Parts: sequence; C-alpha cells; structure tokens
Amino acid sequence: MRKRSTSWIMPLALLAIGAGAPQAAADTVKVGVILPFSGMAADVAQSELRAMKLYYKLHKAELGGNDITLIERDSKEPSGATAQTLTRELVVQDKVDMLVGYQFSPDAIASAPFITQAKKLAILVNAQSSYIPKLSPYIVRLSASSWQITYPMGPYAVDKLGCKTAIVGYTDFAPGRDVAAAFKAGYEKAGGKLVDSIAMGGPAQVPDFTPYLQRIKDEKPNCVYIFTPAASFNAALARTWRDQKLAEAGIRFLGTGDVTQDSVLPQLGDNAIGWITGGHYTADLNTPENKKFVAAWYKEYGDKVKPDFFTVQGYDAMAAVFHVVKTLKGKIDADKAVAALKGWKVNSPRGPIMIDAETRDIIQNIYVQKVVKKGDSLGIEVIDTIPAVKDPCKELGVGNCGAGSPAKK
Amino acid sequence: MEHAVQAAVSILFDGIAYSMVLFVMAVGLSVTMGLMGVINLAHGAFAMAGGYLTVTFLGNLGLPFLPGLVLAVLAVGAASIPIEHTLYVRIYNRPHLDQVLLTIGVTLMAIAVATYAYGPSPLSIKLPAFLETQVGVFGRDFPAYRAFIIGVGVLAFLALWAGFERTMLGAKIRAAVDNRAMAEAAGVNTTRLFTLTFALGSALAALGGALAVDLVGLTPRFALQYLVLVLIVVSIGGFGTIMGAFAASLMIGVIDNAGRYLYPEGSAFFIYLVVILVLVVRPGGLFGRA
Amino acid sequence: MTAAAEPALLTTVDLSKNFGGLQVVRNVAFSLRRGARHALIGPNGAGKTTVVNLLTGALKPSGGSIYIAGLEATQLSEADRVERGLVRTFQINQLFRGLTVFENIALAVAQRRGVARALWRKSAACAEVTDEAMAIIGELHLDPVAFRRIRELPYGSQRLVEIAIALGLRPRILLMDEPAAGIPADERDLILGVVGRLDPDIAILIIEHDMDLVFRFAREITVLVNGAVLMQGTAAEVAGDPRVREVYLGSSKHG
Amino acid sequence: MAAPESTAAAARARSVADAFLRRRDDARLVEAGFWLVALAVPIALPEHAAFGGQVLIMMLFALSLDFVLGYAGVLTLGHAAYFGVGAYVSGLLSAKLGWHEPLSGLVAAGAVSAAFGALSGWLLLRYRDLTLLMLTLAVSTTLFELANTWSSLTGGYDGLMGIQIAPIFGVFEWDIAGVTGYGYVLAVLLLCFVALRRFTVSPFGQALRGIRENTLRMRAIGAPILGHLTLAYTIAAAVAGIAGGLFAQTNNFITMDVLSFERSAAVLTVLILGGTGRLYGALFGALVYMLAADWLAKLSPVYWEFGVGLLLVVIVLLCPDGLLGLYDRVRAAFGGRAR
Repeated sequence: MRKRSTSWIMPLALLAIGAGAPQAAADTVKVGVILPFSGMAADVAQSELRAMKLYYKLHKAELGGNDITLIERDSKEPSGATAQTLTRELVVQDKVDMLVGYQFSPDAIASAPFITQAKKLAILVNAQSSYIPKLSPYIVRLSASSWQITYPMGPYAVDKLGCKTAIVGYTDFAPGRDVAAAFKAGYEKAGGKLVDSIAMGGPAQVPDFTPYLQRIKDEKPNCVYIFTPAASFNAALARTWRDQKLAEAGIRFLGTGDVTQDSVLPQLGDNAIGWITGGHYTADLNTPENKKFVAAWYKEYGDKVKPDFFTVQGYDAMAAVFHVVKTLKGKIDADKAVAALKGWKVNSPRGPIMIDAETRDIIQNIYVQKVVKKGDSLGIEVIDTIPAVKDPCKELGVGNCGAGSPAKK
Repeated sequence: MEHAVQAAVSILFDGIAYSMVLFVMAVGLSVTMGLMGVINLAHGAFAMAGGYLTVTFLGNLGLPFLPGLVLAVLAVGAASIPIEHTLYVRIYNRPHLDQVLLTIGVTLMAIAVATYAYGPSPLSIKLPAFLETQVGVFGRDFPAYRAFIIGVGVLAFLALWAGFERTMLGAKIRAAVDNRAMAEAAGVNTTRLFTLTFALGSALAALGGALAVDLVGLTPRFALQYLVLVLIVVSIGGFGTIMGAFAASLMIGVIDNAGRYLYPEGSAFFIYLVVILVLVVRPGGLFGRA
Repeated sequence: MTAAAEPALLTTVDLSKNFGGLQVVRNVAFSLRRGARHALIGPNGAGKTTVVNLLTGALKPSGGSIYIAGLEATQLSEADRVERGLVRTFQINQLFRGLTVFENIALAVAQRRGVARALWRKSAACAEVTDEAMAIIGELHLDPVAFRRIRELPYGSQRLVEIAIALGLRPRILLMDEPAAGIPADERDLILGVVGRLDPDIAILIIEHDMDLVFRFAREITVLVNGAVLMQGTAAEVAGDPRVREVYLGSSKHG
Repeated sequence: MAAPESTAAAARARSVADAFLRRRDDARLVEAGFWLVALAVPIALPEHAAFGGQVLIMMLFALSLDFVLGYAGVLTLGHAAYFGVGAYVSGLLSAKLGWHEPLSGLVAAGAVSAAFGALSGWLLLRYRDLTLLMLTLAVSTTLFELANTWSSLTGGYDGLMGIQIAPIFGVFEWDIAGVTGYGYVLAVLLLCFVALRRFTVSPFGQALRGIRENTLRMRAIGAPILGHLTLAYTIAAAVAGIAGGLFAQTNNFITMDVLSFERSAAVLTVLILGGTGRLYGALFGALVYMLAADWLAKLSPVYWEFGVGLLLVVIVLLCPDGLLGLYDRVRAAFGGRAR
C-alpha cells in the first residue's frame, strides 16, 4: 500500500489529465535499487542498472497510469553491512514499495531478516548462493544459483564430453567452495572420478595461476572444471592455460559461465578458444527475443560494451517489477507481489524462464557454451541446451541447502 | 620419482620467473626507502602505470613489444620526477604516518584514474612471436616469455649491483643510505640524488608492472594487489640493499609458488607466517642492519 | 672526607666496544666517588659519546665491566640503571618537543615516583609530582616559560630543560654530554651557573670539548684519544701535560 | 631564604600548575554539546538511526586507534584485526553457542580482543617503523585469510548468519529503523570515551605522549617502553573489539570484511581527517568521513575513491593536524586561543 496520505497535488494532477477515461489515481511505485556502484563490481552494477532502465524505456507504455521510480543506492564493498543499512533506510526513510538489487551474496544474506521484518518484496539481481531465497519469504531470485549453473555440467561432462576423470579448481572463498561442492556432487553422481579439488588462491590475492595449473597438468585428468569470480581473473587464467600447454596435454577446459562472461571475453584472447562453459545466458544466443534485446542495448548504449549475463539479470529483474506493478495495479503489497511472481513465466532474452512457486527461485535453461573465433574476435557458440533447470541444491537438500545449512530455521 | 623431479623443476622455474617480477618491482622501493627513509605505498601505482602504458603503446599505438616496453618504462620514470618534486619532497622529513597516508592517497587516486581511463576490466597485451615459443629446461617445456622475464630480472640485478658497487653514483647512494648528513657534508647533492633514485626506482617498478601484465592480467586493483608482496620483499630483504631485495624476492617467489603447488588451501597464510617469522627473528630483514 | 670510605658510585673496568672490526673504546677504566666533578675530554671521534652510551646501557659493551655503587651493573637494562641513580643528559637535545617545560619534567618525576603506570588517576591529583616538578623549574629559573611548549623556547632554555629532566630523576650519578653544546657565548654562564649549583653530593661526569668550561668545573680529568685513556689526573696535571696539549689542543682547532 | 617564604612560593607554584592541568585535562562545557547533539539525532531524524549507529561504531573504532596512534605514536596498518576479533567473538557467541545477551557478548568481545592485543602487542611493539608496519599488516592479513579458509565456522565471504541479539536488559527490543541500536551504541561509546578520556589525562597518558614525542629520552629516564606500549595497545584492542562487537550485534551479520585491510585503511583515514591525539578528532573524523562517503557516493559513486585519495593528500600537505587542528588554527588567527 502506498502509505503517503493523498497530497493536495493529486486533485490538481487529475484535473490536468482532464476529463478523459475515469481511471484510478495513478500510483508511482518506488523501487529501491541497491547495487555496488563503486568498488570492484562497479561496471557490473552499472550494466545491471542500465538494463533496468532499458526495460523501463521499452515497456513503459504497459504500465498504464502507473509509473515506477528507481531510488539508487551504492552498496560499495561486499560486507553486507552497507547493503543492510541501505535496506533499512530505503524502507524507513524513503518508504520504498519494493527492493531490487543485491549483487553480492552477503548483501542479500545480511538484509534478509530486515526484508522479512519490513515485509517488502526483494528481487535479487545477482547473489547466487543457492540457499538465499530460503532466508526470507519475500525474496525472489531472477538471476541464477551457483548449483543451478554447475551441477548439470557434471553429468554432461561424463555423458557427453567423455570426462572420466576431472579436477575442480576454484577461487578460494565461500562462493567458490559452493561451486566446487556442486560440481563434485553432479559429477560423481554421474559416475565421474574427481581426482583433485584445488583452491586457487583467495579473491584478494595476486592472481597467478601458474602453480595450480601446473599441478593440474601433472595430475593428468581428462577435464578440469574451473570457477573464478566473473571478470577479475580470467585473462590471467587464459594466458596461463596457454603457457602451461594444458590443452596440448589433452586436458579439456570446462567452467562456469562467469569465466566466459561476454563483456570480458575479448580480453581472454585466442588462448580461450575451445573452452566450454555452462551458463544461463550469452549475448550470442540465437533467439528472436535475444536478438531484439541485444539490438536495443547497442542502440541505447553504443556497441562498445557487450551485454552479458549480469545485464540480462538486471533486465529480467525489471520485467519482474513490471509484472508485479501491472498485476497489482500499482498498489504494492509484499504478500500479493510474491504470489503474483510465483509461477510467473516469461520469454526472456535468455530463453523461457519461470519462478518456481515453491522456492521463489528461477527455473531456466543452462546453455553449454563453446568459445569460438567469430571474425576478428571471440564469440560463443551454444552447442547444447539443458532445459528448465531447477536449483538442484534446494531440490536435493544437499550442500549449503541441506541439514548443515546456514539457512536452517 | 621422475614425476617428483619434474614437479620440482616446474616449481623452481615458475617460482624464479615470479621472483624476478617481484625483484624488479621491489628493488626500487628498497633503495628509495633506504636512501630517503620514505615509506612509499604508492610504489605499486607506478608499477600499474607501467602496465597500462605498455598496454597503450602496444595495443592502441601498435608499437612493437620491446620499444613499447622501454618507452613505457622511460615514460613512468620521467613522469615520476615532477611527482617527486611536487609531492614527495614535502614528506621526506615528515613522520612515517604522513608518508603512509599521502602515498595511500596517491594510490587511491591512481586507481580511480586508471578505472576512469581504462575501465575496471582486466586488460592484456599481445606478445611478439619470439616470446610465444617454448624452451626446454631439464626435460620440461617452459614458455619463452618466462625465460625472458628471468633474463630481464637477472640482467637488472647485475646492472644494479655493478652500478651500486662500481660507479660514482652508486657510491654516493650507498654513502647517503649509510649516513645522509655525512654524505651531504662530503659534498653529495642529496636533493638531486633523491630525484634520480626515485625516478630510477619508479622506472623499475614500471618495468615490473609491464612484465607482470602477461602473467596475471592488469586491472586497477594491481596497484594494491602487488603492494603487499613488494612490501614483504623489501622488509624481509632489508632496506637499501640490492642483494637483500634479490635474495628476498627469490625466497618469497619460490616459497609462495611451491606452497601453492603443494598445498593450495594453506597458501594464503603460508607467506604471511614466513614474514612474521623472519621479521621477529631479524627485524631489520635478512640483509639489513638490525 | 667520608666519601673515601664508601665504595665508588661508578666504576668501569677495561670497558671496550667494537663496531664490526673497529675498536671504538678500548679498556677504559675510571671511577667516580660521591661528589665527584670529573671531565671526560678528547678530540672528535675519541669515543666519548660511546662511553656514555655504554655507561647508560644504550649500548652493550664488547668487554669489561661497569659497577654502580659497588654492584655489578654491566648487564642491567637502561631502566634499572636509572633506578640505581645513573642518569644522563644529551649532547643534542632529546626533549618532548610538543609538551610544555612542566610536562617534560613531570614525566621524569612521575617515572621516578612510580606513578607513571597510574591509569585512573588524574595528573592533577598527583600533587607530589606537580610540586617537585615546579620546584625544579624554580631552581633553574624556568618559571616564566614553565607552561610553554619546548619547540617555542629559545635554545638556551631548551638546554636547561635537558638538565631539568635529569634532575627530575634525582640522580646520584649524572652524565652530562656537552651541556653547553651549541649555546652562544653570552648564554653560557647561565648553563655553567646551573651546573655549578648542582647538589654537591651528586657524582658528575661531564663530557666536554670546551677547555674553559672543563677547567672551571672539573677536579679530575680523563683524556680519551682513539678510544683509549691517554691520561688521567687532576685538572692541573692534565693542563700541564705536554701530550695532552699536543694531541687534544692540536686537533680541537678543527672541532 | 626563610622557610615560610619558600612554602608560600611552593603553594603559588602549585596553584599555577594546577590551573594549567585543569585547563589541559578538564572537560569543557562545549563537549556536552556534542553528546547532546548525538542524543538528539534519533529523536530528530529517526529514519537515519541505522546509518547513525554505523557512524557511532566507526567513531568508537577510530577512538581506539587514536589511543595507540595519536597518543602513543604507534603506526599500524592492521587495526581491523582487533575490530574483527571482537566482531567474530560476539557474533559466534550468538550464532554458534546460542548466547544472545548483548552486554555480556560485548564484554566477551572486548576481553578476547584485549587478550589478543596484549599478546600481539607484546610481540610486535618491540619493533618500529616499517618492520612494525609490516608485522601489523601481516597479522591482520593472516586473520583475514584464516576467516576465509575456516568458513565452516565463520561463514567467510558469505558471512556469519544466525546472529540473534536478545533485547537489551531484556527490555529494549531491536527495531528496524535502528533507534534502539543507536541508543545502545551511543551509551557504549560514551562509556568507552569517558574511560579513554580518563586514561589520557592520567600520568600513564602523559607517559604515552612522552613515548610518542621522544622514545629515546623516555628510555633514558628509565620508562618501560614495551610495557607502556603493550598496556596501551591492550586497551585499544579492547575498545576496537567492543566496536567490532557492536558492529556484529547491530547488523546481526558479519563477513570476513571486518578484518580487511580496507577497514584498517579507512579508520586511519578517519582519524587523520579529524586530527590525532585529541579523541574528538576521532569522533569528528568519523562523522565527516561517513557523511562524505554517503553523500559523495550518492552524487557520483565512481569517483569516491579518487575523492578519498585527494582528501588524504590535501590533509597531509595542508592541515596535518586534521579538521580540528584546522579549526584551532582558524580560531587562533581570529584571536581566539588555540588548545
């Protein structure tokens, strides 16, 4: 509900609209946007915000008499504390109707209790730790979960890529360990033999991958599955991969979609050709919805920066906001909003997506993406699609979502 | 057995290549700290500048590798002179706290400028064909570029060492490191000496930064990422000693590399524990005066 | 004199110090009794300041021993030697420049009286410290600048504070490293007056360059050359010795 | 001189000195103004209480750094270590051991942090300059990496969940606006401030200033340098630990970020901005820094980092005594009396 008492402007505004169709008083829905506009993920946050604004521009007409304003706040470093303070401020001070954002998992985790307490819908634009939607009944995730991306690649590696033995390598922090656990679970269940699990340095360390890749080479697996946080370390990884001649040693590179993030792909250089990653979006996806989206993006923001999975996460988050505003006709109530999103389906640029009514998490395709040369630069070829993947972590009750879950109630 | 030997060769080779990058980056800081007593936390920013300029010269201007590299190094060295004249001269005789703060400030500004100019995404460079090949060492193939880095590092060490021990300038620097007042009394123009040394140190940092681009990629965070390692090398080696910086780089580089190969999970602390241990036993560093 | 019956307040035996291969102090031996007025003289680089640092414990000797009031003190820390009454002043001022004269002296008094560890007591509640610091200020005629910061004071007054801090520790043995160093000629008498009025029971070792001052003040003199004792004797003996004249006065021209 | 005369002179000297000490040490009326304003914030601007609480925590953290850096002159690049230890102690007490009472949790945070401060201080404070700088950095980084590696306990990067804090005294419930939290933090801040204030005007506080001004001379007057510094460091660690404990309790959440180098650098910046060695410098520095960060970040978040960098350079070059020092100088220039 809009809490502000009707101001004296409202009758004037109605007068100004004139004696047209007698419609309900137009509501402006206030959406608090919490993203790290400064710091190491500043470019990602900007891309997500731009996508939200692009969706708004393209679909504004659908809102009818209502409107949406975004109140943007910078959550800075991934400490959780800043995002949480902003959540409280946006609720108490700016009296927002819903919240969108939360780039880093700790931002969402720290804010979850207050989202529940304040009874506000919170749409996650990123925050991929699998269990997060369990932390509050008002959290709906429009991005992906690390298990959703990784787990299906295990069976795929065994069955389709012939990986009898494999090693998983990950950046050594909680999200990385989550990915490693997901791969191990999926891969071993399908009968693969995981030879080693290598922590490849913390996120704050100098990203020298040489000793890790050397160790992998010496252990001679069929495949490696690698996760590094998007953008930051991938160029160095690609370079070292080539220097250490792992491909020549017959080792196949697999990884999460973070490694081949579209906007950073050119920086990997030819070293990354042939890499296979599993992800929920690539700008090179060959569907009409995506082509329309990418064209609109380039038209709005120029072609210097390619959209990537972060971009589409922002875009779809805004689509969800629109769906709620349209369904509730601008009168936002958290319980009704969540109800409206449960089971909601849409054809996103990333393909058909749906919000799982039970877990409030997204159900989406996972694409098997191969890095190829396209003209002068690198591109992605989708070689296979694993359709309608539900987050396996919550589905199976394993890993962080199982008995030992930090999210247990 | 053969496997173990091969692993050991890899660890050593890659560790030494990594060490040489550290050495080139750290030696300038070691000398400037010993000579001027300035804690210069912005040293990493000069390394970062070297990296970005190399990227610009090679990528945007299309210069060949070696001239581009040399030009970037010279440019940073030259640019450091006005910076020394306007900023650093004001903190030579100030408390360490002021030095730490001012140079952290410079670092933050440099990071912001780099983010503005080049964006936060990692950048890379294209190596010339002769460095893209492989060389064999004790039965294992290694990238030629790493051999090149080792060559540059050893050359830099020999040149600096000879320059320090054999030239007039070196003698002046050594004298001033030992006792500035005495050197001044003996007619050494320390102001000019400081500027020269600072420029040399910054140019070396830039060389280290440029060499590292192809190993670890380049982002604006580079200025801070390497800083801690460089400080570790300087404090373990002792201030103002070329030999100390060289030995400490080798030690840290090889230990770090070996630790990460053999025991990846513990690699993060391993190096810090070594630092604490060394400094507690020898507070002035391995080659420093206690 | 009863002092002769007591053990010497400060004695060194064969005191030596090497820096690397360089022997800066060799087998120095002397002794101070209660009330002594002893000067340690010698040309630049003779090792005088090193001897002081060995006596206070700032440096560890390479050989030899130090006794304070007859007790072995060679291995004692600086703090322990201060507690036994061995106090020094510095050739180059070592003051708390951001603090006032009163605070400078009060620091020393509080340390000696053992209240420097008091956390929960206000400084104002330590009347005994205040009184004693003010008394020293009065003695040295520093009253007009008592509450000014050191860095605002003329150099001559700073030199006095250098001595005042030492007096705050109630020394039995006072090592004064060139108390008049750097003072313009017209202000020297001020310092000399203060030194002359010091408690006659304190044993004083003065390290000096200035022969005028030495001969006005000292009753015994030790001459140090190249780290070794060239000769020891009364002021008259030293003044009359041709070797001292040659070695010491010959090189003091450059000093 | 006749005895009565000298007694009279001594009494006169004592009264002059006492007047000086009162001027130096006693609380001023203006100070009450600061605390009244702080008290008024949640009443006047309840919607800013959550943010205000974070500012107060930063103030407390900066106060603790001021005690070692501003008074004793110990330069550290790893002060977040003690903040982090306190945060994890009170956080883990609640999340893993089910101990939700806030005050005892805070006492535990302060005590464990103090113990850690005493041990690390005794080991590290015998070194100086760059060696000390590196050792403090190495200790805090080691803790940071430990928190990351041991994420089964600490939650690492994802954070420690499940911190639930019982109402204060069993009476005051925590509210979403953060008003209760603000009041709680303010009360603890005031208590710690009064204690630190008392320590700084004691003979011990003077001894710390002496070490800062001239360690060589302090040693020559027989002061136990290592002992003094270790005690000061322990006190500062306790206060930093309490600040960390408050951080965990008011946010119900912490990540390994509480131990980060960035946090150490930020608190250093805060203190320098306000001015060292005067306690109120820490308070004003935190206020200005947090407001500027908040405001600048809203204006143009991307340039915040440049702004902080420039600020540091300008402060070091133009007003090394910080904002309060600048205020003193301006007042002196207009005929007022500087402190």
